[in-house]
Amino acid sequence: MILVALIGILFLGGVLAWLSERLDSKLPRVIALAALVLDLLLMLTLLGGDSADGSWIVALNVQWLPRFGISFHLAADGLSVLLLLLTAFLGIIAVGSAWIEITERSGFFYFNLLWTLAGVLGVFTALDLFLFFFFWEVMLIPMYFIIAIWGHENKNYAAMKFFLFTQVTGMLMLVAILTLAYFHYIQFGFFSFDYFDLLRVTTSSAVEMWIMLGFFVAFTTKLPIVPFHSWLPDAHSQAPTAGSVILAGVLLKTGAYGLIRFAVPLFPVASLNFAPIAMALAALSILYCAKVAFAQTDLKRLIAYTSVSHMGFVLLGVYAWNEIALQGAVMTMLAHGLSAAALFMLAGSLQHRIHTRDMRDMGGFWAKVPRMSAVALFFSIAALGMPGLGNFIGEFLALLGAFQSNLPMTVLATFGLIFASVYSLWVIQKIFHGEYSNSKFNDSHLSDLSRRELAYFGAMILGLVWMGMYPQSFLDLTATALQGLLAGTQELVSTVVQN
Amino acid sequence: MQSIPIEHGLILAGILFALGLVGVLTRRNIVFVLMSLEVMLNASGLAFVVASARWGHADGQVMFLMILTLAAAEVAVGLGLIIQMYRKFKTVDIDVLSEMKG
Amino acid sequence: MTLADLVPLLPLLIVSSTAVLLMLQIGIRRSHKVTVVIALSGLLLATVVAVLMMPTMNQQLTPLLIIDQYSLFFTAVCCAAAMVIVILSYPYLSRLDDDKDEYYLLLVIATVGAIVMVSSNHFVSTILGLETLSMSLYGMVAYPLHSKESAKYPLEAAVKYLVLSAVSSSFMLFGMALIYAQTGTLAFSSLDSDAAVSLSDSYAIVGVLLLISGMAFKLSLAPFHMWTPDVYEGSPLPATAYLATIGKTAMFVVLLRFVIVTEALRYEAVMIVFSLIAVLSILAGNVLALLQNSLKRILAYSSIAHMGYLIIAVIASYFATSTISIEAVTFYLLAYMIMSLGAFGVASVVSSSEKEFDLVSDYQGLFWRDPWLALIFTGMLLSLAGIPLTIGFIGKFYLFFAGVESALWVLLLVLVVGSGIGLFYYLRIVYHLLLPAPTRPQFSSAANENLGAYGVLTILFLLLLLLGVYPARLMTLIETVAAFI
Amino acid sequence: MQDLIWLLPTFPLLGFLALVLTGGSLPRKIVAVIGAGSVGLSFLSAALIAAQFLASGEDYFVKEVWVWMAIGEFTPGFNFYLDGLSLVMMLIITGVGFLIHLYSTGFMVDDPAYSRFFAYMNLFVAAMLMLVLGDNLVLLYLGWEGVGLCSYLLIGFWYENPDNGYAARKAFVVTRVGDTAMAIGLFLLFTQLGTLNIQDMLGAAQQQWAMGSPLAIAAALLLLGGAVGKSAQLPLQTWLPDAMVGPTPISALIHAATMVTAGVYLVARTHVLFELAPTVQMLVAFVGLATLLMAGFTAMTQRDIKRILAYSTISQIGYMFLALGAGAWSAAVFHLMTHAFFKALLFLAAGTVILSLHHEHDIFKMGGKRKQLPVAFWSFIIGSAALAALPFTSGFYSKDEILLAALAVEGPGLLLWIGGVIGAFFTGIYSFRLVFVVFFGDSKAHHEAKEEASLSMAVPLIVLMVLALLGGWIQVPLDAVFSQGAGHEEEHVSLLVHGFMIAAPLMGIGISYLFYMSKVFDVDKLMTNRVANSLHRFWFSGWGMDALYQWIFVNPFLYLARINRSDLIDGFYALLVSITRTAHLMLARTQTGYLGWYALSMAAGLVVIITLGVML
Repeated sequence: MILVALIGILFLGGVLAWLSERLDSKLPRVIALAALVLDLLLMLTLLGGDSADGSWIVALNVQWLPRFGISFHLAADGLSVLLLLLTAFLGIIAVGSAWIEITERSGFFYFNLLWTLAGVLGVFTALDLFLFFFFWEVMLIPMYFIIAIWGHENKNYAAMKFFLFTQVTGMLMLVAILTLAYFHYIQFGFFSFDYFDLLRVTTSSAVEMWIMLGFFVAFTTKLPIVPFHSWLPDAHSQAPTAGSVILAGVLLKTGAYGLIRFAVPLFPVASLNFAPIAMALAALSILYCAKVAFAQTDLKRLIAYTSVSHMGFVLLGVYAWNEIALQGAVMTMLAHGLSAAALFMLAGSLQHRIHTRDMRDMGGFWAKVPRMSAVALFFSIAALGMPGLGNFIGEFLALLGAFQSNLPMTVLATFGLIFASVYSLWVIQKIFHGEYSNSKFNDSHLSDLSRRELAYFGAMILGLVWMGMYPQSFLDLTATALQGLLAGTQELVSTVVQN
Repeated sequence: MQSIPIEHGLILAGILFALGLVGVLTRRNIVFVLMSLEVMLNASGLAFVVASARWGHADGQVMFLMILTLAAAEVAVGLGLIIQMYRKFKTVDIDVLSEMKG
Repeated sequence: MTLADLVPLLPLLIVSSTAVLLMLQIGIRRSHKVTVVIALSGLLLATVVAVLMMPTMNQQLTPLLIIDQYSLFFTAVCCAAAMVIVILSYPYLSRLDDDKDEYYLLLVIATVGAIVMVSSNHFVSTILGLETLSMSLYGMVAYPLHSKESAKYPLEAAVKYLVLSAVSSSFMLFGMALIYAQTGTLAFSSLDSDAAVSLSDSYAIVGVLLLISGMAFKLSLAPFHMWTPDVYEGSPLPATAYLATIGKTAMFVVLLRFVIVTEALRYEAVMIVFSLIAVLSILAGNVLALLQNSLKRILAYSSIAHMGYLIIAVIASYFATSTISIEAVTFYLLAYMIMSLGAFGVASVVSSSEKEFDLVSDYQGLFWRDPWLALIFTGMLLSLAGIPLTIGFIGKFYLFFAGVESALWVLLLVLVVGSGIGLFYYLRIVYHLLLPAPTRPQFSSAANENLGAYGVLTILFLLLLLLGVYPARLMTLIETVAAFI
Repeated sequence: MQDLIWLLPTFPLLGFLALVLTGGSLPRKIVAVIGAGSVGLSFLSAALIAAQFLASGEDYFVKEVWVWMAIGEFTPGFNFYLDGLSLVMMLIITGVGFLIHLYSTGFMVDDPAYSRFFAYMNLFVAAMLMLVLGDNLVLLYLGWEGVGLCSYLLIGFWYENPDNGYAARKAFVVTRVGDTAMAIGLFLLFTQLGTLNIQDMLGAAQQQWAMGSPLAIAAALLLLGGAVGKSAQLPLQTWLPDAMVGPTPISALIHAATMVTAGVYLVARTHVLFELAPTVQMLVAFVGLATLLMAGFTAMTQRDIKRILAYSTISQIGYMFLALGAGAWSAAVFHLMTHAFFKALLFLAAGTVILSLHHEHDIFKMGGKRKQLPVAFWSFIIGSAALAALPFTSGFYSKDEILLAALAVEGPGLLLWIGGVIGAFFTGIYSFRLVFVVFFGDSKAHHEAKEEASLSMAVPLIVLMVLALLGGWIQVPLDAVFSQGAGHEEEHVSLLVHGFMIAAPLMGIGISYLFYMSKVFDVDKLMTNRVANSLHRFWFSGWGMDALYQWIFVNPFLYLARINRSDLIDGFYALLVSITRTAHLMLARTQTGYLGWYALSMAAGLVVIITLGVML
């Protein structure tokens, strides 16, 4: 029930926020913040409940559409809980970043923000594939609105591109889901979209591969991975800051979650056979996007490309499919969630101050805004995988695990560390070092970070350091869940191998 | 008595039908277009009659009567529209009715 | 023919007598209000009766009509839709400087035709219903002909519609003639697989194809789709709505019955033609709508595509073991009715017979000027695009499931591509709604003037959401209903 | 006391946090106290711990603080491992580090970003201590990257000048290349041996890997990659000379005394692996040899005082690698220590000179500083003597051991030894060339020099002078660490050998005297000779390595980046879009609006369908 509450609070809060705008334009942001904090508190009650046998902390399962054996089945294990927490945390951060940036139509803005997050929460907890798909789609429309209404100069194009990419690949996934459900019908004689029922379906390897690809394409488009990545730079560069935060911090993670929860466990054999290609794609997008990122002049585009590059480590870790690699993937999701979000917020606050994202116009800001520069330095360092910070843990574990299953691709991917240092330091050099000159922009509003900004950047810095210095607290949370997934696939693979 | 094989009747109907269709395609004058329509409708009527002759029951002929009324109605409405059209455009060339396109 | 035989006909009789009543009323004393009230009450009564009869009724009434749950279901749906359109027409016509009453008369008669069609399983009743429907539609399309500054080009639309649909009728008739000549029967039921004579040999198959072509025209399926945008654009908005919803639905029910009962898809030729039509319609429809600026034309083209989607389910019905594909068609027809009624409704609420607001740019910033109306509009468009939380998504889900069940992978791929393209133009409209409002808006919010229309749109919107989130009830109903076809 | 070993990195870390969080709002006095004081504290505790450890007579000591991450058998922790080797390293780091901090309080006194400087410095000391005290390779890697980061930050400390930024990035990226190799090495070690705890790993390696097994070779090679990067050995040495743009104390602390010798530490720490891979060990020796010769040649030609010292650092570390290659682990570490003393001394002295000349770096614009800067002068004399390994200086003993060890190597021993001696000869030349040019001759200083530096700068110099002189007698407690290491028992080498080793640097000094002091030979006349000239330019450019890398790696990368700025893959989707668009325009043209045409289309459709039907 608590899960329903979590989602419901956000849906309701969204509506309230929208209506409250009539009373006072400052009210919506307060309501949004309240709803998210309430959610976060509720989630904290889920912590520590992870039962040792890898089963589910909380679950709710009621009939929904009996004609197709569809049920309203929500459940959360350690993995879900961790991602729920990330979502709520970043949601709060996003509200913070929109606090003064969003002035017009704030009601509708927070409505969309909360509904997107509600959809994400649903994705992280749905255990009925129809329900999962339902939420998967639900989160898109509000995100489209956020980009299309509050975006920057080229918002229509960006929003449309975002929507088309995710929606079309989503339909492919729908076909895959339905095919899987139909095979379940053939095999067991009744319709069901329930995760656990579908886990039992066994099909011919060719069919399994095709269905798996359906999922894979949808998830890797969301992740995103080369060659399905090209919506991301546009979406990010056009979205308002809060939008970028949610997009980079949370929405991308739904793709990774989908891979871990559905794509591999449902189709272990196909995934096993497909792993080399997937890992090759991962290495490709790590290197390719790192290179493209280096070439960018638009700060937000650059960060967007680095996101794609980092998500490559996640894909690598997932398809290595051993505990170390999976933990690495999850840690990367968390750490990147924070670091990328923070970088986008920095880019946003810069744009908010000097109304440009073009790095060619910038330089020498350290002298003007030392605090902001220090924060930016910290997060770029985190992004290039400095040990002691979360990103390192994630990427190191992912690579360490992947090394055991696919040596050449892992070695290739490891070179990404070099590229990462190249672009991260380039950003620092271009914007914060060098001679300061305000010839290209009006710096009358170029002030250093405010208390509010310092507060949420500080929170994120603490988060990253925590992840980097004592990741155990996160690893323990997900351990049982991941081990359960691993065990499940192992026995499935073994049975298939016997047959 | 030697009855006409059904194919002949149908072929005749088919030819009429084709003629009517060609008429609709080629004619610019809307009056002729309506007449061609009549031809097409009656061609199918003929086909029905022929068929009912083959099976020796009345369904086909009932159908033909229906087609007659139907055609009459079509033409009635059609003529009404033609009058309106002539009022508006002072012509009965259907090609003036091409303001909506694309 | 005893009196008891009239009971199943009640809905039909009620609607027809409503028409008679309207004539009398017009003869006695013209009054827009009264006319509307009579029409509404008649249709409402018919709907209720149909719904009440539904659970028990299943009766072949004369060779011509089959009154079963399926036909009654669609009778109810059509009458309800007709009511909606009546309510929408009232404000639209209110400014028309001409007699308004005959319009409702035509509308009711058209509904009679529709009812006949949905309960027909015999060529004669098909033609009868079809022509009743079409004849009245000619009238409705051309209705604002006399008004000083008639909105668009009703005359042009009417002429085009009349000529072309007459051509298509003659296709159908000739086709029927050939089938009759081959098989000696005009009833669907006696053409099925275990009938003495097969459709496949010699000219009967040509007949079937002719018949299908005729039907394809009425459903504006490619390559018989060209009339659609022009007629939609030219007709007054409520008439367009009628044409797009009831006209299409009634025809599709006939098509479905014909195909299912006669199992026409046995024949490779028919199968191939259907597949071809489906693919062409989906692609042509969506591509043509891509950069349109006229709302009506966009909806026209999109209707082409939607009919194409439905054909996929029809094809699926042949391979399927379960009735899901039939349910898919049924559900999607209903869904399509709701969403296109809503879409046209929004347009007609802000328009009137003098001035129609048809350009996408007319609606710029509606979201900030009339949020509620804009929200309804957005809902309808997203539903047409098949986005969750709306009935359109459940419909798409049905279609996909039907396709998967029958393993029509190619068609499914086309469906995906088509919907992908479709997203673009629906979102394009939505985007215009979201833009900042222009300084001098084209039209002012009309909420206060025509509450009725707003109310009915609201109901449609709520239905859209309700059936999009919890369609379980409707699903079971449709499941039972679909068993009768 | 030993249990408090975690205090060592903690003090500087706290200092760092204090300085960062206050964000330069503190007065300089307090900043100085925090900055130098924190390191001083950790030096004190280090000294105490060292005393206690040596007294206890244990071989090693482990302090587990907390488990970092534990996944299956992968359980690296924040554990500190203390043995002779890490003891020496930690004393050098904290001791020399403290002196340099002290010096910096004076040197940086009029720099605006005073507290940022000390923040970075403290962070560096903390990271460096993690590096040498970590008991597992992951923790070592943490320190490893940490020092790299600090070196980047401090090289680019004066960020207004883009060149500094470039040098800093170059340093970081080039070392990152090595680090990446090292990371892969870690993956390999863990995958094969199932642990990254250094001692366990070494033990497992000895049991599982035969002598010269390919895995051992691979692992050793990958670790060597990391070491070569950090320690600026061929082929990754190019970053160090550019790194000299940073403030001089940085060059002393990071790029002379501590960080650049981390590579030596790594190899010594994992020497077991190298013993298992003799070929790689030999490679290490030759890398060292090649580097020390190359750097020696280059150093002779430089004009920038700090670049000269930088190249001399490279070549001295070359000696250490030579020692490592020769299996003389303790000799390498010993030289590491003495080098830390005298090279820090030289850099700091150079710092005073530069400061007194308002950041003038060109030695030929200096001269006659003997009178003005007595402290600096004596520092240079002693430092250069130790650098050139003149007898009785600390450098003499360490280098002596190295060369003997090199000679003792079977096979190419003699070759290595000759190379080493030649290197020593060059060392003599360039070190005293510097002394002669800067401190003797007539003063070419156009601007009047500042007076001798403040006390806070003088004291460290004096301390380091003592160490550089007498450091040779310190006994490094390494026997326990390298017990099984090829401890070369003192086999009798002929006096001739010793003679050569003593003579070589002296000859070098003599030659540089003839050139730069008595001007018997004229450098400029030599330069007129085309061969000599081109040689000079070749050496001056550091053997053209920079240009080479620019040409092989940098330019292609930039080119690729430039041509693909707007993501080619995106082009594919753009193509799809334009296809659909054209399709729309073409189809839209079929909607002519002419009734006849529509009817025709219907007829055509009918014909097609029927023919289709009849065909089938």
